[in-house]
Amino acid sequence: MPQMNMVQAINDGLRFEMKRDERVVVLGEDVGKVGGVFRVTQGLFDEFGDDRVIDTPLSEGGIIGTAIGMALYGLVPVPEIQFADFIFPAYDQIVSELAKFRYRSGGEYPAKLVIRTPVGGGIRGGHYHSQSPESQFIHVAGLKVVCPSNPYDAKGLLLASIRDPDPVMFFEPKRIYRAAKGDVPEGEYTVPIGKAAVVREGQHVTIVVWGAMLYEAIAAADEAKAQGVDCEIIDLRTLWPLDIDTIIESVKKTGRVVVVHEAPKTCGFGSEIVALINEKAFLNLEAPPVRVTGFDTPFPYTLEMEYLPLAHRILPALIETAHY
Amino acid sequence: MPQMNMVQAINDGLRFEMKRDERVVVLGEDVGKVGGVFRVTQGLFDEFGDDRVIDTPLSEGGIIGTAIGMALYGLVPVPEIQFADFIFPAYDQIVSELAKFRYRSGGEYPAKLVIRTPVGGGIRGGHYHSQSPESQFIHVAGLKVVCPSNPYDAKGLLLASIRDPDPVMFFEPKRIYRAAKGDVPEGEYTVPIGKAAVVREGQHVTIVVWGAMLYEAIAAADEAKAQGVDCEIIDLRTLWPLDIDTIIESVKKTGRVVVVHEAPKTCGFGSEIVALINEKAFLNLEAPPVRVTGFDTPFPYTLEMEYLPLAHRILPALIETAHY
Amino acid sequence: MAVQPLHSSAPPVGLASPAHTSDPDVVRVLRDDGSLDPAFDPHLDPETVLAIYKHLVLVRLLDDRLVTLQRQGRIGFHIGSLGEEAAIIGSAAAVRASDWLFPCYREFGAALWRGMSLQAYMNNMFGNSEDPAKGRQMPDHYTCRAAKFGSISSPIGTQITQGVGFAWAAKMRKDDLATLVYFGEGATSSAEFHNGMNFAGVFKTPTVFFCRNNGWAISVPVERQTASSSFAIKGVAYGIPGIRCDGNDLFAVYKCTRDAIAHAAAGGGPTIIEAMTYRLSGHSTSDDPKAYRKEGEVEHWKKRDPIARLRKHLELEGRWDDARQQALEAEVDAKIKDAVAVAEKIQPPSLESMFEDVFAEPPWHLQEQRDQLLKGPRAKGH
Amino acid sequence: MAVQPLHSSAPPVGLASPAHTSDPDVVRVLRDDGSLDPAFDPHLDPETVLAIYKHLVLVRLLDDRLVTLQRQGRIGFHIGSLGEEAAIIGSAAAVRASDWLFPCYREFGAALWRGMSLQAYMNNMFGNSEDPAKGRQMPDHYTCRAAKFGSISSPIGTQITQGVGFAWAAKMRKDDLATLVYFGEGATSSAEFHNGMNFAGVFKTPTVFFCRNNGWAISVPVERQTASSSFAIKGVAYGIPGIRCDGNDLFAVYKCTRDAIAHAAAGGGPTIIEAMTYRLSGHSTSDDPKAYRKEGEVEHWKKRDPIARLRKHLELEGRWDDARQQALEAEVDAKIKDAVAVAEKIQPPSLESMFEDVFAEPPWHLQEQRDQLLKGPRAKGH
Ligand SMILES: Cc1ncc(C[n+]2csc(CCOP(=O)(O)OP(=O)(O)O)c2C)c(N)n1
Ligand SMILES: Cc1ncc(C[n+]2csc(CCOP(=O)(O)OP(=O)(O)O)c2C)c(N)n1
Ligand SMILES: [Mg+2]
Ligand SMILES: [Mg+2]
Repeated sequence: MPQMNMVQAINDGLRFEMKRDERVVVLGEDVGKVGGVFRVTQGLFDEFGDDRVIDTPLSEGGIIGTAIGMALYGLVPVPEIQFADFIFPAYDQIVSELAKFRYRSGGEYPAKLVIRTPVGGGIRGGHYHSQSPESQFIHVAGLKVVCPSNPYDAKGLLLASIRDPDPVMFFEPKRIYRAAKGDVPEGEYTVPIGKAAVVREGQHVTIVVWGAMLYEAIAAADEAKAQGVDCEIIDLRTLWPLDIDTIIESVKKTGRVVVVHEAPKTCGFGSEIVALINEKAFLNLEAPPVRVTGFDTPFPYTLEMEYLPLAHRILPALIETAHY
Repeated sequence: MPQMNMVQAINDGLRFEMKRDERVVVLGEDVGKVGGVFRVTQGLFDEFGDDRVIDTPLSEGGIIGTAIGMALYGLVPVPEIQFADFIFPAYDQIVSELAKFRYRSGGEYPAKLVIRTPVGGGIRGGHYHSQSPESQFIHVAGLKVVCPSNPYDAKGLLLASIRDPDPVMFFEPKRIYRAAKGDVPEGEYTVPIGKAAVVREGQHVTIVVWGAMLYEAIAAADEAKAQGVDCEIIDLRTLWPLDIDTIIESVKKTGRVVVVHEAPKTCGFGSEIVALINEKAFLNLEAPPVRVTGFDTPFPYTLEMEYLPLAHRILPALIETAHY
Repeated sequence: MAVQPLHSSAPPVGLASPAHTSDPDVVRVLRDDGSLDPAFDPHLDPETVLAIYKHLVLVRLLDDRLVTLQRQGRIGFHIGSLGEEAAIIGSAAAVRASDWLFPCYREFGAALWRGMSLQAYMNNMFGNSEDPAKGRQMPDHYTCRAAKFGSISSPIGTQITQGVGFAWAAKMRKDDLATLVYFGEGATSSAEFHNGMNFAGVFKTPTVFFCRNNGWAISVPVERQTASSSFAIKGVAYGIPGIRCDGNDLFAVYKCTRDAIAHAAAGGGPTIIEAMTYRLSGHSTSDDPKAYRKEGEVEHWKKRDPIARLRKHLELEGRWDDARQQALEAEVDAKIKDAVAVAEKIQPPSLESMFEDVFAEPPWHLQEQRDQLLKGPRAKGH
Repeated sequence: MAVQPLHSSAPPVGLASPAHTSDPDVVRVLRDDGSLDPAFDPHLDPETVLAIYKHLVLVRLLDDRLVTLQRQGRIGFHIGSLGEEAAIIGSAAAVRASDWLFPCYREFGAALWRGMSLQAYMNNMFGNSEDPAKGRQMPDHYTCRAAKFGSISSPIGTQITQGVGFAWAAKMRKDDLATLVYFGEGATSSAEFHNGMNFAGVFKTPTVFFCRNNGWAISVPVERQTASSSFAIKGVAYGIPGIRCDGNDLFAVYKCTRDAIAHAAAGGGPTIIEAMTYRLSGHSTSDDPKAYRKEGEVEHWKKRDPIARLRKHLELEGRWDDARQQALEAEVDAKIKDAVAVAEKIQPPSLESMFEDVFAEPPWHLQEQRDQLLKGPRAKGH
């Protein structure tokens, strides 16, 4: 099986779907000739032509607004937003239109598309090349939200997202675009939307995590193990709809949970996960669910490694939670 | 003391501040001659002229973007967004610029303004005249968020918001614009930002609520009382920064909490409140914190009274939580 | 010597409504005496003109009836087209069967002309279980795919960009269709107008931008929307040809729209049409225009009523008279009464329906929320 | 007879970069032989011209040095102005002391000209504790209120609307100042351009929109940004006069900017200036332009290097030569070296500083998060 990094896996997935289904079109800033600033769409322009791999004017609102129109027509657009930090000029089209189209039209006008965009910090990107806005989309009814942590899931979830009947936000953790490598099957396979992966079984503490922070959680769990704390690690893969069963099953076993995410703590997705665990496993909780997250500040430049919820910040939370 | 409704109290507050401080300017769609579609700015145009009460072109992005520029200059703009549902074209200016200005400029460019906008359902407004987007702003570091439930707080919080050094989102619960009446002092007084109000003391269950739903909580609490359940009701008034002390103090007493809000449940502000209670009062909890909220759907028209977390939906939650 | 700008900012002449139709740049066909200017006569066949006239009358009476229903509290809201009927129906009548409409919110006359049933529309006004929008949106926020008519939403301008994307997709697939995108002049200030026009220009999409310049955006007059000399001229910024027409002149609207559609269909790309008309009613049933506009202005435009002008043309041709008018109104009244009676009797949407169509299939959380609602008590007062 | 549009969409002539400066509509002063066209000569005093030339050289060498520092991994990023120096500094030099600049991200030459210290700028490049942005933003995202220079952020175009609001506020307060707003031609596609231009036109704000048309938006050429015949002509959509100038001609840029500022100061309202120039470097240190543009294009523009052209003028006047050049470069090199050496030694910002300036005073939650971070372990690898 070929070894790929995330960029190659997503590129392979896009190529496969564009070959399989001519309704799939890619559009965005710099996605064409240069293949995107992260080279995720590299080669697609030459292979499929500028009618299906489209460099657009500099307007996220225009990209998403026209992509919605294409979707209404029956195409399956896969627009790229160059950095998730720049998605907000398109926020109105996404939350007021895309998310509500099927509902408000009584089912007459489903608007199917997949919005790809790199998220997360750790690349010295400062305020505007580092953010993780997932909760700002999960709160909005009508959107599915995905965030893979490895090349296999990236391709498998991309195929599933393109074929899913609903609009999908496809968040790509840019910090591990090239760092995360692994076997990726050629051709056809999907990773189901809505199913988390238990990447490590453990008895003492449940870690809920996704994207680039998975590797920090693993590193912290290794350390914790050395200190006698045995962690179960859940990689959500799909953020919404959440695989609540996998989480609750784990929490019922461990009674202790640590949620990790890069986004600011307040009203981050971690708060929803904690609230749901309260609803569904309150009596199983032996310690307060803990959130290890980015701070409630804009994303800093020089101090980004202090800002991110890296292993060194996750570990103490694991130990404390285990011994609570 | 004069009796006023919410509209009159806010109008009075705006007039008072505009007289006191000539840096205060009002701008927005239809805020001038007609005094706003809810008449909140009525009379200000005649009193202060079209240089300080400005009808703008139809562009929320333009309203907020230019208001930020005015704030950088040293004015204190109080832009109105006609309905909170229409704030999203300005979302980028608010979350990427306004919220980050002081921070990213090392303190050189604080951008002080107060964004007024009506929120909430119950006026037969359907998808786009009913929403409550508070959590989409609370998640963004750098914004203060306020939502008064009565005329006294509305004026007092407005004066405090205009004088506060930070940008404030001032959410006005439109369903009670005219229904909520009360004594409002003439002239000067403020209600501090960051302080909740315990509107009713009780022993059994803590209700955390704000805005129009306060009255539903009170109605439900009255019913509950009749059934022997004694509720403490906290009207947050300021959503962020949250008055955590008042909440925790209450939860330590009751051990039980129900959070009520109109916004969709998932990643709504209720989830953050539940998560914080877990952090700070875990051992005091005798029942799982419950959220009674809008559903995870777009805001419906015909069935809006079934969608809203009204007294009839709050009551069972109170009883169940009390007897958990 | 001072540098001369390559263009100077023309004063906004002809922008304010009352001046509109005296502007020489404005395409007109229907003369005050009811005759047609041969220069731009679209040569509509008499049957079509008559059919359109009857439809205009239907729309006018429907508007009137809906306002009454709202006043009576039997429906929650109405946003009408009083005075703008010729602009709306003249343009809808000029497109081909293959073309799609992307509406703003005043175009129910266009939806009905394109084949949406009066009953379906009335069901939306009552938000009942047979409302195409399933009672989820406000009145006048409906949808009709069968009529190739889009989904109406409140946020201003969003349909513009979508209408461009739709046309762009058709062009990619080499399908012979264009989109007709409706919006008011206030919407030209929205980001959507800029995005839609810019993408349409760059990608030469088969899109006709139909701007209803009715003089007002709620209480904001045109001079507060732009300092440009017209709305049509905004096309210059996007390499898109623009044209202005008398929006109360059915033939001028029809002619300009048909030409623009033909231009798009021939691969010529987009056009922006500014139809100069006037909103004779308040913005909606929630608005009282007396607070911000002068009666004189309204009087001026009442004299240019698009339906009266078309009737005069038909009368001049001896094809219309009071008797026919009375018969038509009686017939239409009955139709409307029936539709109202039926719509009022239809059940509200089911509680379950509130949780459908958020996604193709309701995930666990929506099933939970639905079941919780169903087993709980019902709300009063609705 | 087909309806004639009131304007037709001009083909985008002169939009693509190489053709630019042969366009007759484009204001030029500095001739190829180094002499000045008297028609538009701004009559800059010789001392100022010399000072500007020296500054251009500083900026050029600074750019070069920063690229090297990035390649060496000593700074994280740089986005430069290679080839655009005359457009940036010529415009900054033409505004009055009372005027304010709202920058895009290539205008460090303007900030330095306006009085920002080289050291402060270098501290931002290293994100140290004396960076005006306190190490919170990427390199080239600084701020300098003392120089009446705004706060740089990455989202394209946001400064345009803010610069309009700032000028509008000054007008309300009857203060005699204008704003000069910088942006690239790609930014004209953003909603901010539309909003800023529209509000500026309607409210006649004293704003000069300075569009650096450098041919590219990262890998996207101008023809992909717009179908209009120029960027300056977009002013027509907003009732704003527009003008194009040779952006590599210091005198033309200076002349157009000074006239536009005077026009604004006199109450004439906004102007849009399109400075036709070219980005000789990659978009930033992260970009390799070979992937998308032809070398020939670059060669064409290297021949029009704005600094070489100005030097030729000075030489023609006998005010410059190789000796002076060498002396200047040596002096500038030393200055830059010193600034780098100092910046590299300054401590990174404190952990506490990460929690300051989010609000005027840190609320309880930020105090908690700060204290938690301080008592916890430190991160490695930075
Ligand atoms: C984004 C947004 N902002 C504000 C509103 C409120 N609003 C509804 S209609 C309207 C005026 C629209 O004027 P125009 O575009 O001229 O259309 P008209 O009503 O005149 O047909 C406004 C401001 C809205 N619906 N959407
Ligand atoms: C809203 C937004 N979208 C995308 C980007 C990524 N980006 C940074 S610079 C740039 C191109 C800008 O081109 P132009 O406006 O011509 O300025 P130039 O770089 O040529 O000076 C893009 C797409 C961004 N910074 N902000
Ligand atoms: Mg209008
Ligand atoms: Mg450029």
